[in-house]
Amino acid sequence: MSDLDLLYSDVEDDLRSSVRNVLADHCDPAAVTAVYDGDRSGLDGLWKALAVDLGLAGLLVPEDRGGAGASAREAAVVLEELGRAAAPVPFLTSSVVATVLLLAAQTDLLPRLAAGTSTASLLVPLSTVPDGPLPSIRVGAGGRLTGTITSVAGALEADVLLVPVRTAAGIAVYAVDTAVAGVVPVVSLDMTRQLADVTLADAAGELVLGDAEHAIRRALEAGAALLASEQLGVARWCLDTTVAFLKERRQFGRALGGFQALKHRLADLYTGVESMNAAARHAAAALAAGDLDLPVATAVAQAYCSDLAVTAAEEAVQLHGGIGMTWEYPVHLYLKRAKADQIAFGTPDTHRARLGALIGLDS
Amino acid sequence: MSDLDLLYSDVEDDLRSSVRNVLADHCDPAAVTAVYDGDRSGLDGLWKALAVDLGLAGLLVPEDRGGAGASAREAAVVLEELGRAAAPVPFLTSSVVATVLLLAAQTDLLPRLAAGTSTASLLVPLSTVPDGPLPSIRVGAGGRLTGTITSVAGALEADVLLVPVRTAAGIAVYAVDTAVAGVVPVVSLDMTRQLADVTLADAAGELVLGDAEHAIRRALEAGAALLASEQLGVARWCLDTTVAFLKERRQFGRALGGFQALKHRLADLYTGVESMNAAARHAAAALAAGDLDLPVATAVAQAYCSDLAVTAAEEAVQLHGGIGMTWEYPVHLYLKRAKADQIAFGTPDTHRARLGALIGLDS
Amino acid sequence: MNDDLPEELHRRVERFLAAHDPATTERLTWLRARFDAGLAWVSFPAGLGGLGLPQALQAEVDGLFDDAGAPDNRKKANGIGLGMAAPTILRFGTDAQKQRFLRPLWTGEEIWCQLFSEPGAGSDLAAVATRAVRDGDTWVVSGQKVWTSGAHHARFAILLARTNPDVPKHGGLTYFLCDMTDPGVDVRPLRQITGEAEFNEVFLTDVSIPDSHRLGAEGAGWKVANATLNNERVAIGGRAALRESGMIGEVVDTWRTNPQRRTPELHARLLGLWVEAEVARLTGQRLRQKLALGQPGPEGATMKLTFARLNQQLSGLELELLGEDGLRYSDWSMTRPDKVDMTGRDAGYRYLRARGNSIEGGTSEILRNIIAERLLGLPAEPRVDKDIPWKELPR
Amino acid sequence: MNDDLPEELHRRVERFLAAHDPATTERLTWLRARFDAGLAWVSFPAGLGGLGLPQALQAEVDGLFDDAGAPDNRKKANGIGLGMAAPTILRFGTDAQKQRFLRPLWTGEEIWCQLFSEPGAGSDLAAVATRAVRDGDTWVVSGQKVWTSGAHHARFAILLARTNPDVPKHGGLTYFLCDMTDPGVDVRPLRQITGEAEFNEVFLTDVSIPDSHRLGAEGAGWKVANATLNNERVAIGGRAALRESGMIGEVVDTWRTNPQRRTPELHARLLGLWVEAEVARLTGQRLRQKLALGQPGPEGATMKLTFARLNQQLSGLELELLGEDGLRYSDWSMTRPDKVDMTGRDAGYRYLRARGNSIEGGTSEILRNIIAERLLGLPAEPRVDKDIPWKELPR
Repeated sequence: MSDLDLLYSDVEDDLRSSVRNVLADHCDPAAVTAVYDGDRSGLDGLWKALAVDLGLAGLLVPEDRGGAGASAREAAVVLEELGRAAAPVPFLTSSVVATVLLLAAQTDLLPRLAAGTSTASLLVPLSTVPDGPLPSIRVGAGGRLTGTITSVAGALEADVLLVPVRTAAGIAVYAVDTAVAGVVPVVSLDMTRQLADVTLADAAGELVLGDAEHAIRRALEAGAALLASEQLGVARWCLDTTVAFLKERRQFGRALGGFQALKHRLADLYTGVESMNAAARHAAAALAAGDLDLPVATAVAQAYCSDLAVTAAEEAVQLHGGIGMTWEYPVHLYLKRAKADQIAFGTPDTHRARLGALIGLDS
Repeated sequence: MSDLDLLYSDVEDDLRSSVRNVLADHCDPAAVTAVYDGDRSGLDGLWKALAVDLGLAGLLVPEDRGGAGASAREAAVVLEELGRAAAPVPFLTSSVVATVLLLAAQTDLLPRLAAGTSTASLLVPLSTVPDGPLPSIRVGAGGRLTGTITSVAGALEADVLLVPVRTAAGIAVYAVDTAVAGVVPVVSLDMTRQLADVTLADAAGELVLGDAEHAIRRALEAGAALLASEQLGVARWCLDTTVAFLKERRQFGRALGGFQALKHRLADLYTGVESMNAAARHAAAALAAGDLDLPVATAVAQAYCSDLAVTAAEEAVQLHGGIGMTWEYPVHLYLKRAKADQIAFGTPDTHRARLGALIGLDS
Repeated sequence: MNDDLPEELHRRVERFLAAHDPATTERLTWLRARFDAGLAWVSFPAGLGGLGLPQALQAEVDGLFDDAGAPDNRKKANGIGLGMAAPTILRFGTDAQKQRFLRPLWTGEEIWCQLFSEPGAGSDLAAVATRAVRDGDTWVVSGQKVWTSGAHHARFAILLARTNPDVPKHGGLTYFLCDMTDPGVDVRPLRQITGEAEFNEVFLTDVSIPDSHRLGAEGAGWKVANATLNNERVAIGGRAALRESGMIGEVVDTWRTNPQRRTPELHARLLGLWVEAEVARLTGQRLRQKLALGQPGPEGATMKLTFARLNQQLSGLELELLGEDGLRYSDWSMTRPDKVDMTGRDAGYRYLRARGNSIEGGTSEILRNIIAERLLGLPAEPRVDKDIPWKELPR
Repeated sequence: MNDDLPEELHRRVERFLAAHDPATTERLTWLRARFDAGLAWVSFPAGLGGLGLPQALQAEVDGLFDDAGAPDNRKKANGIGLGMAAPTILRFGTDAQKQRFLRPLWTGEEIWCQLFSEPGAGSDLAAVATRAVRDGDTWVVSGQKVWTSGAHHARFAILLARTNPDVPKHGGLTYFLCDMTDPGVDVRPLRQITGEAEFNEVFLTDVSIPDSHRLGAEGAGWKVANATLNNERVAIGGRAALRESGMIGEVVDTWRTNPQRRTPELHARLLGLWVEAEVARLTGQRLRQKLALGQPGPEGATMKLTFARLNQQLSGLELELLGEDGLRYSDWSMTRPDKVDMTGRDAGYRYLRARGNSIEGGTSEILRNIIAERLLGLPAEPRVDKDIPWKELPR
């Protein structure tokens, strides 16, 4: 456990600017809100601009397999910005989780993901804990797959589903064309990462990885570790937007931001967000370094950042007053994202319990 | 579970005034602080004035057994005032716990306690939970008792120890003259309720009650239920004193009590103390009424009031600034009392866990 | 409990029921008769629906009528009318106003809403900018109101408007009773974070209000509005409750029916909130006992603070407890609910809706100011706008 | 880690150690030689104990000397001298002052204390009332200071006093270096809630301070004092820490050695605090990495806030965890500890002592103001005392 670098490099700062510029052009809050009413027309071109034009889809893929050969540190910066915009794109599900899984396989799917010409999703509920029980689909004669997995993130955007299948030898992963699966959209708490229930009925699948449990868990661990950076982005938006709002909003003849009770709450929130930054950065750095401490770093980051992002969003709603309760103003997008993120990859109490075992603090 | 009366009667208000007057005369904060240095000279006559002159020692004893025939509601009012003064007197240990235990026995000890001519203490650690494990002393030939019980409250003030003794038939209670026991004072976190380690070495005891477990537990339950009122008194003192201090204390050219961040914290504290009042009053009323809901009422009151009294004392220290950290200013007496009270009769988490079983909210 | 009801009142209810069988009497006829018999709100004066009896008897009279199958006077749809408009009209109204408004209000023939908050006047309600200009015997009112519940069903509104911009802001307000059918009133749904539109925005354009619908003196609007708001806060905090009712009941149900999702931490947190909910219930009970003895006060503010915080913590915990199911929502489509049922619908709705509990009817921040200043006597905030004419204030 | 240390510096340390064997050189001789070699605080200028190198190299130089068995320069007893007085003297001192004070300060020959706070000037430090009146080339100082740690060991003090009561309060202060052996200095122990007297009250009666011991310009005391306080906050927040060190380590030990006292709720709470302690450690690490890149700032205030809160929550939890043992204390008698060891003594001491963590060195309330105003740019509190001469302020 050496001291990992928790700051941002110049390259990472540049990457952040690029992502932020694309989001400013292609991810207007009103267009994001419209997805709650099923209208994605305002987001045309967003994913292509990120995945293909900026090359983010292949960020974690080595150059010799068609990607950018960057590390989890860069992916974390991207997720901070995506969280900041509550952007409805499958970066976490396809370019992180599915990609990390496929890094362990020899498959031509990976270059396609890296190029942004294909998008994949691991067929597990979004709430799956990295070391928790894994659902699995049954495999029948001729590799035909049958079963239902609920609340899958990224399935609606995917053209390929990566399906954990329980076999006699353990858990394998098959690739299934989304076109032959029954993908039913779920009315989700966070429609900016809309879930789907996926049913396979004797669907054709192609074996991608045989002894896959370790790879699946590593992919989920990567998802959990980097989700903390998304949560950081969500919280930063909430803090920055609330501070800006309270500097402008006047009541009782004064800017609300000058009232000491609110100042102190914002100071506490700032303190929390700075702490999130350290925790999220540490998890990303541990993942990038292949550090043995990664499970502890992930559990700490998830336990801390999940709750703090929710606190930040709840404070943002409260401190905006009635405006924060309206559909028109975007703060609710972040409340819903933060609350869903709290459950994604395991609730904070699950991560704290997991930590107890990792650090030898038994009940 | 009918709606118990949670207010104070005129009789109770009068009782409160009487107790408060005695405490104003006999329980100066400087004299209380001196007990930390082993000096009790400033408190001469305090217990006699309360126990005998006001007749509080016999409050819970029926008139036909030499007492005042009052109820737990009145005892609760007394404890509020004793908490408010952090008064170092054995009311809770002798006039509540020991007395409730002896109500189940036929013994001439009860009238002596009621008259204030004798003071008793139940020989258990102060931290004993009403339904938790009970320590017990061994009984040898001729009723000779042997063993050690640590951290007993009220033993230093008592001339009679009520000793739970494990016999073949269950738990019995023996009375032992303090003079034949080894009573070693303990340097206690709360010296206003100083503990002692008590060792009996072949000590003569007199059987007071045979099948006594139920009576012991009832006495401890009464102690826990009414401790909430003491905690309420502690918290009220902290709130009132802090509010008064902040109205006077000026910094930055303004009364500190006008700074909104502090106002909001005091508003939250006031809200908490009002809630304590309801919880403590409910436990006292349930005890007085012999209500079947008493265990729930006690667990709720202990879980809530234990923590809130600590919060009130901690806020009082903080909001007094440096002055709150000094030995000279009395707020530390309340911090120590509140923290020790939090552990007395079981910590709040113990009461919450106990509640889970009582209300069918299983883990 | 009927033992506590004075015998004479008990007999009066029985006589009324004997003469007006709820099963056979037409609904409105029955309700009007009950009003005229003084059995509507017994603490109101005779002739105005009451008998001048203690408020404490009301719940029991209602209970007797409920047991007899009495028709409902649209209590839930007319909460603002019954809880806020009626006591304010009773206290500040002219005889003519009381005669005109109280009976159809109580019977539910006329539903009321409240036109107080504005985009620029939320916590700082005295900053309302809606202008009312006198023109002979009428007032011409223009402005924008927000967070109006039930405006699309309401016949009348209690309205706060600025009649004098040349004096400091608290002094230039007047309180009106506004006819919502006036052509200048435009009610538009205000969609909120749950997806639905429980509230409205109300645009007022040259709305005519006769001076006879002014409640209280010109310029006295702030005082009258405060009386209304105190009623709101008591109403919110003052409900009787059973143990484990409301939000805690929902979460306890979820806990009991989802054993596979239980963890030790969630158990500990739920027990902690159970304790707090039970203490809040007892605090409400104690407050009602005080009120019954005629000791009302701003203590209700503490109940509303606690109620909001607990609803929020409990509904937040419920989603964590539900795990995967907590990621799912019922319906985002824009609907217009007739009433708010915090414990209905799904856990996600409860979570989102509960965020408003600490904003609507006085934010928790404003309530803390009230508690600190009125109950603890701490100094008021430094006010920069107290003595400046309203029109000169920066906005 | 030594790879990061520039080779030339590494060789310089080795040469020094070769020439000055710690095992055989007299303690003070060795320390003075190290100072004169520029290896005391490497970021200080040459001639003043340093080499003008980046501050980031200091820890490694110290490590090399520690490994070689170098004598201690009384770091723990002279925290105020090293952490607060020295950087302030370096920044604001005259050449003569730097030459006179820095070397004996660093070697520990002269211990320093701080005379800032007063009974009437705590959070509002600019309200200090201690008067300094010029009399030719000396200043005559009278007043009362509190919360002075180490005053009974100190040879010198940094002192804030009022030199001009006729101007608004921030402008009338001057900063002095005060000789604690002056006959007008009376140091009395200040007993605190732990029973001991870690701090002092210091009464100043006609203390003579030569004008050559004034630090910074007359009337510039507020600016100089702020520089000192910023150093204090960075010092508190900036320590390197190992995982599970400090207060969390104590509580974890208690947990591991008391299996019979474990409950699910306490487990959940301890895990929550473990996470927070680890995140605080990482936040400190990140802050130090920023500082090493020359990006210092008031962010250290967040660390102090967190450190105080965690110490308090952890030590409070520890007493609950100990149960019966938590009811017992070690010793109430009035002692004069040489240093504060928060994790030494018993759990009760830790609990009581930790209450001061959110008061000493800037209350948590003041730190929140600083964060809100300097880091978030929120408006300052309305100030009623900014433009009024100090002598006319109500007190």
